[in-house]
Amino acid sequence: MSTVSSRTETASHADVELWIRMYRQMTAIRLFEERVNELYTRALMPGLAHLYIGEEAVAVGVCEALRREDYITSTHRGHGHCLAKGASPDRMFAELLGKAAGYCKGKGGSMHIADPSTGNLGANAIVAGSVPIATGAAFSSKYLGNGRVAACFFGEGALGQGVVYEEMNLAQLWKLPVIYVCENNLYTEYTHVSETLAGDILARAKSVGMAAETVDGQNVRAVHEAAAKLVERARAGEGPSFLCCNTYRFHGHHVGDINREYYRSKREEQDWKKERDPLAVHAAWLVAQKHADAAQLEQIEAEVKAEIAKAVEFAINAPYPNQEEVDRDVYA
Amino acid sequence: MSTVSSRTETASHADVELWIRMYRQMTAIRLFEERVNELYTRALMPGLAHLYIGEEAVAVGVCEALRREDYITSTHRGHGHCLAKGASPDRMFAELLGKAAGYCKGKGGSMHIADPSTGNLGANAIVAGSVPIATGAAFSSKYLGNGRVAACFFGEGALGQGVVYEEMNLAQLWKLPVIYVCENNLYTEYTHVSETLAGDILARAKSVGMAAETVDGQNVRAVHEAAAKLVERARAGEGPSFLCCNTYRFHGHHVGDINREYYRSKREEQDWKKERDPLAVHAAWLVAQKHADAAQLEQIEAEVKAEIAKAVEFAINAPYPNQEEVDRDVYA
Amino acid sequence: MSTHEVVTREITFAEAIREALAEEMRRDSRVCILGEDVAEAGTPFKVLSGLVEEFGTGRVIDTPISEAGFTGLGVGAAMTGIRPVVDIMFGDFITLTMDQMVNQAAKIHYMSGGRWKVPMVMRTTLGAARRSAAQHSQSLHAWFSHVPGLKVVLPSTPYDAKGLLKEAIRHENPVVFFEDKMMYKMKGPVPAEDYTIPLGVADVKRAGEDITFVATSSMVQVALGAADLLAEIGISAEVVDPRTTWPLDEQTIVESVKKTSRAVVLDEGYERYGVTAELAALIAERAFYDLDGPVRRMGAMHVPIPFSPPLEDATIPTPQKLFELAREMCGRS
Amino acid sequence: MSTHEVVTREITFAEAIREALAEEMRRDSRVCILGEDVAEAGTPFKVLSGLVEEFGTGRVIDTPISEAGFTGLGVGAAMTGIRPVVDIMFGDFITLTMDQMVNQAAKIHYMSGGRWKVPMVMRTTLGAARRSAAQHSQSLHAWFSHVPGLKVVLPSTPYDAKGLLKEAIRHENPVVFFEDKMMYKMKGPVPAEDYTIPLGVADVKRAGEDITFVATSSMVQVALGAADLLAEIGISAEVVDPRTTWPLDEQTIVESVKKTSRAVVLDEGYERYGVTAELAALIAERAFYDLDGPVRRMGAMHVPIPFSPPLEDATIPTPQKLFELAREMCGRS
Ligand SMILES: Cc1ncc(C[n+]2csc(CCOP(=O)(O)OP(=O)(O)O)c2C)c(N)n1
Ligand SMILES: Cc1ncc(C[n+]2csc(CCOP(=O)(O)OP(=O)(O)O)c2C)c(N)n1
Ligand SMILES: [Mg+2]
Ligand SMILES: [Mg+2]
Repeated sequence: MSTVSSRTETASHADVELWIRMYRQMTAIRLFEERVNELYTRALMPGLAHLYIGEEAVAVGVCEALRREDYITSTHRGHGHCLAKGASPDRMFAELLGKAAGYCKGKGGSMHIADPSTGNLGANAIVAGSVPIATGAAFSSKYLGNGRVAACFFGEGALGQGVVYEEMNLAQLWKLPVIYVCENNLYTEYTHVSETLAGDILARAKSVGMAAETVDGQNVRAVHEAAAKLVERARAGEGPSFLCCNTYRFHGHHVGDINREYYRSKREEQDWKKERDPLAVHAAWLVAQKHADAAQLEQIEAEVKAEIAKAVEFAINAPYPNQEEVDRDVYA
Repeated sequence: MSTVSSRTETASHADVELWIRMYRQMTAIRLFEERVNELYTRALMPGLAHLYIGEEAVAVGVCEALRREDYITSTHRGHGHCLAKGASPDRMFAELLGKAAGYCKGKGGSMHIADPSTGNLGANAIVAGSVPIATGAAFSSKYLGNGRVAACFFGEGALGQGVVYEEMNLAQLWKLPVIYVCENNLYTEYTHVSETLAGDILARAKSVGMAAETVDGQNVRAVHEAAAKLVERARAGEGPSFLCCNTYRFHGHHVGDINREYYRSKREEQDWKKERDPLAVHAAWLVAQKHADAAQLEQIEAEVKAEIAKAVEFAINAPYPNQEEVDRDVYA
Repeated sequence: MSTHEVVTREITFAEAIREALAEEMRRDSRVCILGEDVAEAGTPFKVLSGLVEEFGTGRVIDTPISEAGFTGLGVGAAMTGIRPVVDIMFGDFITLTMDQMVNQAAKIHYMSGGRWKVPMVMRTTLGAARRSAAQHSQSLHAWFSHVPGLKVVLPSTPYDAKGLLKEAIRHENPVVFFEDKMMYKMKGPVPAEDYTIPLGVADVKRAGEDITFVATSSMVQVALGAADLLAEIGISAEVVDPRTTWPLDEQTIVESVKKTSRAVVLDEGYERYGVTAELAALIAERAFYDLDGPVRRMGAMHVPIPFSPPLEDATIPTPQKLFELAREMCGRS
Repeated sequence: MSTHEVVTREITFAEAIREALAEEMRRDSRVCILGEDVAEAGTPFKVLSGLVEEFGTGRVIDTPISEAGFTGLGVGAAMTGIRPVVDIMFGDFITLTMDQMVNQAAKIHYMSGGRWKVPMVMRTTLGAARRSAAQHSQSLHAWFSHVPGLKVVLPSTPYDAKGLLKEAIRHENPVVFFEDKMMYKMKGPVPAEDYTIPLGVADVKRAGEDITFVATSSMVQVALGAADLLAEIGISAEVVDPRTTWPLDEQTIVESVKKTSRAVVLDEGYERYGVTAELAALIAERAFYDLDGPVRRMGAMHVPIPFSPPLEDATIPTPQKLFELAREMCGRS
């Protein structure tokens, strides 16, 4: 595991700004997802959604290491990635509610949000479905020489899919600027990772000769530092890498997954929430290091809350797409 | 690489019999394939065929470590596996010529020969196509507790296919009695392995925690010894394993691949043929160790040649299937 | 209506599936289930709840997210003495299993000259309307129906689901079994006794005189709904459910249309190059001289299924739309 | 016959494909080729010979045997500024790419509300008769034709091959391009000048009065062969080649049948739930009142393609079989 270097003493203004920004971004994801859950509970959201609560440090740590024009691909659990890469909550909520103002005109929904303006190639409802796409984006970057990097988020469950190994082999053969970010939250739906993955996760990447490391996915600075190094490497033409982030989803597999004791204990959940909440971990560190005080963090929370509330309001009041939209955008 | 233990001094009668039988089997494959090439050249064989010449020690070394009721799965380059597992040349030639007396009534042809009576689940024209099938056979063996083992042959090219990694993960998770035999002959059709595989072959198996080793695929005793150990392991319930056999195909990718210099040098081919012909290597050893003399080996060759000639004759004279056969066997 | 007499209880479609599996697993120890979250979770649809408790994790087996991997493993297992029932959670994921099902399972019996066989079942789902968007809403059964060597089952009632699934499990060939996700909670009469329904026998779900609706799976309910509406205006519609797209009971379909002289074919897959095309072509050929007018087709609109509710709803046939079409075809518009 | 005037040379189908690629690669540096043995080997069919020499291994790229992998990579590359032409050696291997093509390539434009697009081409093959047996002989284009978001091209002449491939490469949507392996050596006139053929425009390959053959790809030659035989007995057959199954030029097909009042549809895929079903259903619906008798279908026999030559030959439509069918349909049997 990488450890976070202690730059406390010499923290620059830019560092502090980054750390505060990361706190704000994680807060935005947390509050966004809480409202998603509420929209579901109030039967205002069509379908289901997979909440990112508990895993915020991964998306934020990685995306803060990227430039706006860099690419990401995302998963069914994709709101966090989308926000972290810079999307606005209002158009995201609109998408989740199937409204015309959504990022995809309401045609994609929670599992397919995409946004070219922030380099988000899209969430994907096929487990591992976005792994080839991220690799292809990295192929383009290299082919066009435009210096962009692609970060590919996926759950540890995606390691069950063969195409991941095909892509890692291709990326390594061709030295493509892609970072495979494995969010190991210990479960694929309702099944523990020990029942679905044999051997060692990192060894799978290393077997093709790829640089690979594990990081504490609940520590946003640790994630960020590891990601920044790998992004730099990729941008310098040194090829792909694999970053395994150990994390945990605090809620159910999706908003409707309420009774979970048949697959994991309440105790386990409580331990993670109490000991390893990425927001709490980072907040405590910021305060301890005197980069922020409690009031400042509360202020951030209040600002974000207001923004999210406005975004929800916008989405609820936004109109559905016209019926004629149904057969538009099938072909470009 | 495993090395062959030197049991010369203490060689039992059974050992010597085995070594001689392995020589006979390799000779049968060699002569069989030479006749296949000739049938193609004389335009007596429909379609194409992929010759196993140069790789005989792999099939023979592995199959001599199996029981008749054990399973194998095979590839487009499958005649060697089929013969080594105990099929008769006459029905094989008949299949290659599309005759009713063929193992598959002429419906399968070279790339699909299968034979339940020797546990041959079939050659497969989809690269890596038989890897799941072998794994499934091993699943059955474990489920039914019948003690059978499955050996799964594939070329190193199959490592490009994701499904191989899915199967290795499943086999290791469930401790299935399957041995993945990778025939690394350095080429996938017309492309060198260095262009298609990144990293290390064995590491790919080891990454799921699987036992894995490499062996000199031109030395039939080395292959056999390694395979016997892995088969024993599998039969004892200790799970799957991976055996990488370094080998070389002496001829083209298929019978029509004549001019090969654009992808590999004549020199390379000659070196392999001269230094590392599995028949020559084994014959020399048998003679040096006084397990056989030249006359005995010539005698074997003559016997096999006569058998093969009869088999070809049989196949040429055999009738094609009746037209009514065309829509039979679609459903059981 | 089905021709069976012994109707004792009402159970849901999901229960019918579960009963079929439980009974066949009790009857034959070689039957096992492989799939994602099939054991303790009993699938996300809870269709398999309780099975792992009775049969254990040795027979109700959770897999990694490896659709190609465990389907292919199922093929090899079926060849060697097991009768696996492979569970593909969403029909959209059959994309990942096409090589295993089409190049392997479907062809092995034939390629081996009849020497190996592949007695496996793939259970999967179809159907839109769950607000699940384009990658979780497809009805792709036309692909498998196109492939010789496979059989394809599309039950539309709990009764059919149970009888057809039991038959599929006992069958010697690879069978793909498509369940409409929206139908799991639908109730219907199912006998407690053991029964099976042969593959390739259509069922006339409602008898009628004026127009024939040939409808599969979820679309049977749409057809029955439209038939009710039509009855109110004095039009008598016959609803024929082929139950299996392959083998296809051509005779029952063609005879119905010869009687009514009008036909609409309905299927939740895309119309284009889909099941409605085959059914329409069949009827147009074999009932040519009895048809009053062209056979009409209703299927999913030719677009990826949209997420937004008003858009998604526009892509699926409804009883009302069918009612209007049929009324027009019967000269009553 | 094609409507172009400038016909200067005879080249083979394979040369036409190669020229199309070379010209588009010269015109647009974003066009590249990904596939197995495409570079120095120029594919096993030698269709791409010479391209790597001109464009280098940076643009004509040998891949591992990872059909899903490099197809999916192509999707991502197409979204981000490259125009990849992905080469799937045998059409049978599209089984491995279905998720990439159907769940990703076909849907991304729609799912993103029109914000991303996927301008890629998949080139692959179809057709039996090469004694290659069941896993190397299929014609599976009906699957892709069923899927909204994809376009599907089936050229039948060197002229069409070149013009349609150039169009496909310039196109903003994912296009699947099926080449009949048996046609690579067929020669035909192709202008030296730059030209493209729009997708969705059928071509009347031979004009006639008495019967319409709607035929795709390899089956166009079968139809033309039968038309020659029929001409000898005074029957005039029109041969319509849709050239793309999606978009489908319904009007040209329907108008031809309205004129001749008889139709046979031919396609080398399986008849059942295949391209012939769609074409027959279309004609039966839209030319209903002009048809003299039922539309007839000819496709591959519904069996895995056998290896043995006499069996394989029995599975494929031939000019003779079509001739006999047409003669009977025209009342001359
Ligand atoms: C190909 C495919 N198979 C199955 C599913 C159903 N499914 C959705 S999410 C999920 C679990 C994914 O687990 P993981 O990749 O670890 O991501 P997490 O949900 O833990 O973030 C499954 C099985 C799917 N969407 N796609
Ligand atoms: C899925 C698939 N892709 C491509 C091919 C075409 N093909 C046949 S053999 C071959 C090379 C196989 O190489 P390898 O696995 O190393 O076996 P070898 O021929 O060297 O024995 C290829 C690409 C195929 N048959 N199946
Ligand atoms: Mg997970
Ligand atoms: Mg090889």
